[in-house]
Amino acid sequence: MSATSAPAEPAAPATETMTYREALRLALREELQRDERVFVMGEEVGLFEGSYKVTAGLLEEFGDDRIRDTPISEEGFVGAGIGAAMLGERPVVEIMTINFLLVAMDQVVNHAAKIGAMFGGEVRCPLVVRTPNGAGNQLTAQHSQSPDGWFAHVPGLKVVAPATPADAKGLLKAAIRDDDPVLVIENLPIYKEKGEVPLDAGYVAPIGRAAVAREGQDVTLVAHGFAAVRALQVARVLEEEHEVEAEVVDLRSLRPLDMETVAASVAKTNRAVCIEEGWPSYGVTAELAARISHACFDDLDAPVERVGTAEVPLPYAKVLEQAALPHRDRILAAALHTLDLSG
Amino acid sequence: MSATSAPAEPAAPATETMTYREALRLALREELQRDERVFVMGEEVGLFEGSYKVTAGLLEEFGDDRIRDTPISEEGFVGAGIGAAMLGERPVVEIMTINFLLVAMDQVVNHAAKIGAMFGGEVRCPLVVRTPNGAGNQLTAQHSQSPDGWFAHVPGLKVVAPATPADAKGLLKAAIRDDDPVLVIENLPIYKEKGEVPLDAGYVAPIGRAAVAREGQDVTLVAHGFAAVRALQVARVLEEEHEVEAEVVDLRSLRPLDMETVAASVAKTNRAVCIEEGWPSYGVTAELAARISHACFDDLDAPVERVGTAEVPLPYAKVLEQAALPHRDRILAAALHTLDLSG
Amino acid sequence: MAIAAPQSQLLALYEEMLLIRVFETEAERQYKAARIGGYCHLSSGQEATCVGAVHAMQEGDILVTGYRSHGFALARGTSPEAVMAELFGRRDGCAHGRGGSMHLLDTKLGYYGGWGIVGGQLPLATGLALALVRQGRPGAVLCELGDGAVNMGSWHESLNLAALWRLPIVYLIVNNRYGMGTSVERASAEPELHKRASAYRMPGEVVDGDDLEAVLEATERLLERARAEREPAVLEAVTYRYRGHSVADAGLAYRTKEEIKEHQEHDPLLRVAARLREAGATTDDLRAVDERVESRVQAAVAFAGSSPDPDVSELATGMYAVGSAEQFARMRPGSPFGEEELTFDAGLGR
Amino acid sequence: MAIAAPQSQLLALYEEMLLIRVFETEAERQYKAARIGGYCHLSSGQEATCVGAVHAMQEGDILVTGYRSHGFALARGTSPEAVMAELFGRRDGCAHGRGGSMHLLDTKLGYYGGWGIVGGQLPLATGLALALVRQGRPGAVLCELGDGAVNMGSWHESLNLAALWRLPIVYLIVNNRYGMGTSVERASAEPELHKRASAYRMPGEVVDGDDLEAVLEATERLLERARAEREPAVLEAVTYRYRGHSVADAGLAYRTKEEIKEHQEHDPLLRVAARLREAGATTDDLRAVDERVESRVQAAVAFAGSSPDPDVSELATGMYAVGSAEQFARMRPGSPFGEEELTFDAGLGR
Ligand SMILES: Cc1ncc(C[n+]2csc(CCOP(=O)(O)OP(=O)(O)O)c2C)c(N)n1
Ligand SMILES: Cc1ncc(C[n+]2csc(CCOP(=O)(O)OP(=O)(O)O)c2C)c(N)n1
Ligand SMILES: [Mg+2]
Ligand SMILES: [Mg+2]
Repeated sequence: MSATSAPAEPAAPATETMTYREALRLALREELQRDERVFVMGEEVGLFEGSYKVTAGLLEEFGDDRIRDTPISEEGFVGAGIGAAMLGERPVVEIMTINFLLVAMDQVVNHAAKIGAMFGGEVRCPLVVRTPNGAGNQLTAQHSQSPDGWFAHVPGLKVVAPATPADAKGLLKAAIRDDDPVLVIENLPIYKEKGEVPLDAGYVAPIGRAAVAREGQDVTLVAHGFAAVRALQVARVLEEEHEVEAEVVDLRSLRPLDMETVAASVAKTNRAVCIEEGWPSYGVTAELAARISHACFDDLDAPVERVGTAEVPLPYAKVLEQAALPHRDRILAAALHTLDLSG
Repeated sequence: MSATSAPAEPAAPATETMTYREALRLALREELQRDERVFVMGEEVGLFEGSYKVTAGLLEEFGDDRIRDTPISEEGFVGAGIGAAMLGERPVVEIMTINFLLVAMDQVVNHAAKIGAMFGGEVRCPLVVRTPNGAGNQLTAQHSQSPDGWFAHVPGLKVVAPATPADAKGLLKAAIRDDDPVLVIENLPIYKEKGEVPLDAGYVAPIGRAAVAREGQDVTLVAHGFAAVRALQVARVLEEEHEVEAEVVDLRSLRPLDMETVAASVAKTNRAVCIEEGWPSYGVTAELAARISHACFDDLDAPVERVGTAEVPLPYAKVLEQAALPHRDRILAAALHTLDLSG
Repeated sequence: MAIAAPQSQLLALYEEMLLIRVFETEAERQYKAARIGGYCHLSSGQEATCVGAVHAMQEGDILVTGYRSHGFALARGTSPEAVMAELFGRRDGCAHGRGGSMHLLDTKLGYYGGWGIVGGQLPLATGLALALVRQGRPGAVLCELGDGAVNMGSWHESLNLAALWRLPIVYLIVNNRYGMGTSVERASAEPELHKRASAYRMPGEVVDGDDLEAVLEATERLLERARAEREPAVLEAVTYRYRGHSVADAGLAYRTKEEIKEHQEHDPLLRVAARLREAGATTDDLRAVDERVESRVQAAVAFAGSSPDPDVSELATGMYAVGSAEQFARMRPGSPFGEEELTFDAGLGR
Repeated sequence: MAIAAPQSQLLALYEEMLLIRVFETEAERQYKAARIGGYCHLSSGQEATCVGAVHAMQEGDILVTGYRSHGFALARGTSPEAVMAELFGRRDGCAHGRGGSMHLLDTKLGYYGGWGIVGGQLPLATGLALALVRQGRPGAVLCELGDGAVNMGSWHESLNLAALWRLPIVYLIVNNRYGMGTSVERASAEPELHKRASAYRMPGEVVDGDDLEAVLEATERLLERARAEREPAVLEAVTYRYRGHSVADAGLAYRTKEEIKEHQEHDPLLRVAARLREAGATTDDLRAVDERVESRVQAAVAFAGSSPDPDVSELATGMYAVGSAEQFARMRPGSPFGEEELTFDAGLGR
């Protein structure tokens, strides 16, 4: 796979087109090569090459001490990652999907996140947990959640959510190099998305910085992860079919949250629609709408709109699942509504 | 304890003064007497009489089948409650403090909350989980949290949070009689608070209804649980020291959330301060501020303010803990700020 | 020590095993034809365990399983039509199209689901057993789990509670040698899984999961003891998964074709067929079964294909009990865009 | 089979045990004088287990405990000053006043805390052992837990990982007969807790936790095997908690005065004192120890009392690593009221 072999070549191109999945793999390979302390741990990451193939080929290259298959015991091996991190290792723990992080909540929230403050700064926990959220493949209620806001709520954690292959590489590398516990929220539908990725092994994306993924002056669409991809699609439709220039802010990081970029955009467009893959009530878009409404109180020409998954456990039937997801038409309708353009 | 013996007397008074703790105990006694299917389960609820003594005396009265001590296994016995509820029992599971619900998140969120929808309405789960949140007694980082918003975020759950002894009785009884899983969030500092409680065994408080705890026209303070108690104290100070008439909305229920009452109040006062015991970012006040800013877009004279615990794992030292909590002065400052009265 | 079932019963059980095999083969075909989506975990190769264990159940007993549940639902007597319609996500599915392959159920037959979180069904199955006791009902719970689930904390907490409270429940470990790509030896420090029962002073046994009568006998005995003496137990049935972990997995990255072939040589269906022949069944008898099963499965496909999609207006149906709509009625102001009609106007409860 | 420690060492260990007893008595007094707050769990009665187990540790070994940790910190060599100052919530406490009674630590001595969630320390202690192996370090981990923690799922997952990966760790169960008000028999279906190690093919032993030399010998042997052969193990030390679960619990609702008195008759301190006398120690020798300990504890109280409160401007100190303030700098717009100065201006990191 050229992405992973490229760095070896003498005159490697500055960037290369690869999938989000390949970009994550490249980040892991580079960091595993760069730093002996880095190791990967999780269910099926080795012999099976990852349930979503992110770690394909790594066992062969790095061996089973550094690419460590685990039993099905999320609480146990997330905790093992915490302990290893406390002694200076750089564990990268893969949780097959974010739904399975629920059995390890206590280790992530009441252990990893507490270490720095609770012990007065005497110990650190440079742990990375990476896991995909998302729905859309009829995985049903227990396997289709995106509780991203739960983790962003927790002081002591950092939470990033790359929406592009380049950020997948850059943010995962930043997370691995960070001295605090970082949750990297990936996304199932994006794994196959392609994009240009810097091949420079030194490239990292800054934690706490949003990106203006598309410029516009009529309305700001704020989102993270797959919702940011959806927002870009809607922005194109708004331009082509409604002569509306939408600006898209891809948050990239949820804790810290780059409100300066968001507020600057809304101050320009005077309108905002916040989109997330999960349920909006008490979700990520609640925090966004609250902060935008406060920071841009005098700038807003319309209330901040929020779009997310319909507030039901995701049903299996395709027709029901599609109706529930924050799909193009629902985002579009919200945007037109804020712009007073609803038919 | 007169509260629990009173109902036996022929001419029992309509209400009686009792603590929040006693009101919860009265609700449990009445429901245990009313319905054979009701049973209480948790750590130390029996022989030890409850770590916060809510269940004192119940083992003696109802026996160890209905007041069931458990090992320390929250995931196991919360799940056992779910299964029992699926077969029509009415388990009331006590979790010593909400911090320990983290080890049972998967059972509450990915099992109890999913049953109704995931099985197409073929099974129900009339489970009650009751647990206190809160801080202020130097219990430190792992024991001082209020992640109420996490649960309010979950479709399939209902979440209530009584702030008064009367509501403690009324909402716990409503939760036990409800056919869906209900999380009853109590609060450590309130257990000892006294108030008038209806002795009528038929009295229940409606789920999904907020209460206007105090009327006023200058600013609305919105809160739940102990934060509502704090809000009432601040309202008195605002009246006595600043000639400000604050209206206090006690939410009582987080999911469903009674936005009609909140919006009607803010439409009148044109200003709102949302207060919670937990961390505000991605917390309950985020949802409140987002909805108020949207519903009252044309009514608001100032941005909605939010006050909660400082976003750090709670430190042990008294001076640090006090500085972190949403205490009187911080709420007062926020209220005066929205009123442009900050000195 | 397997008790011989009379030939007629054996023939009936054989038909059920064959029904599962043919149903699963058809399910894979329908999945590839995109009429089934999501995760789809097949039981091919595990038929003797499904049928043997479930037939040990009596009226009033309760069944709980993980997500690899087609075989258990069919063995319990849920119609192939209702199961296939659920896989198709149709209104006449046993979960009305809401649950899909992983979340089958049939409460009338005491089947309380079909759960997708590894080990997540153990605590609630234990609670179902507690409810049986509290209600003075004579039944017991049969709770299926996989070999991989034995390493979850929920296993430990559930078995301790069941033993401490003497609950009528039998935990059936379907040891098909792998959890996804991880062999039992790579996952469990004690690979003889049933021995872990001793950590709770609970009896634990192992049985050849491909021997129909052995599974039936052991499960009957343990369920009966659970009912009569409230003695919980662990039964490990050692079998083999022919197909990949799910339809999406080729199933060859972690095992060899030879290994699979070797297991197929003592296929549980062939073993029962041989026993039937010994007992006098003719080729025609068996062919008749083949044909009946074939047509039952085709009827299920036809039924599922003609069952309507769920109505989008019922997106939230069942999420909350009847009467909840009123509790939620005052939540609307400031709602996320379109949330009202998407959630709360859709008939809550049923 | 206890190996006799030379008298001088025994006298030193006796002094440590006495230090713990006197320190705990003083801590309770200070709690009642409201100079200590929060939860405060005392080790009185458990001194032989604390001192015996910790003295089996070598340089490079790692200690992890639950929240009943004063005795372990003192036995490990953390100064009474640093521990008492932590209980007082002062700047010179071993966790700088951030952790309090439950969250003591001393990384220079390999003590990685003091944890408050029952069973929560087991997975991370297991990870510390994994790090020792990855780093090629010769040490082992000693992980303390209570008898009640043995019923948490984290126990099961941690021991399975430790055995599967052959990690150098000894899980020390301090069986003081109760978890709050629940006796071991009411909580564990297998009340002989060490036997649960067999579910992971891990050796498990029980020792009289009130016999200093027996605890020392067993822990030394198991830690050495963990270091040399990477063989993890469970050691159950049976002892008794004299005081309530925490200072807030009278400790009589679930046990009798007589039961407590009976245990106090073979007090671990009296037992060591007797051994010392046999070995020739005089009343004066022992009185000298009493006096030294008394003054050490009083010095600790004086030190703690004079140590300053943490500075409120350092509320968030340590929460995030140095450099994080910059990452959070752009979060301010629309923040909750006062959030900035309360959190992000306070020196992040140190
Ligand atoms: C808590 C949790 N972690 C991970 C998964 C993903 N997962 C689904 S099935 C499976 C393997 C389970 O293997 P086993 O228990 O042996 O059952 P089998 O599939 O062999 O029937 C895994 C890891 C999950 N569903 N739940
Ligand atoms: C997960 C969890 N549940 C409940 C508690 C509350 N709690 C604190 S200590 C304790 C008893 C623990 O007993 P044991 O393990 O025997 O330790 P001991 O206190 O006897 O030293 C309980 C239930 C907790 N801290 N964590
Ligand atoms: Mg398996
Ligand atoms: Mg104990």
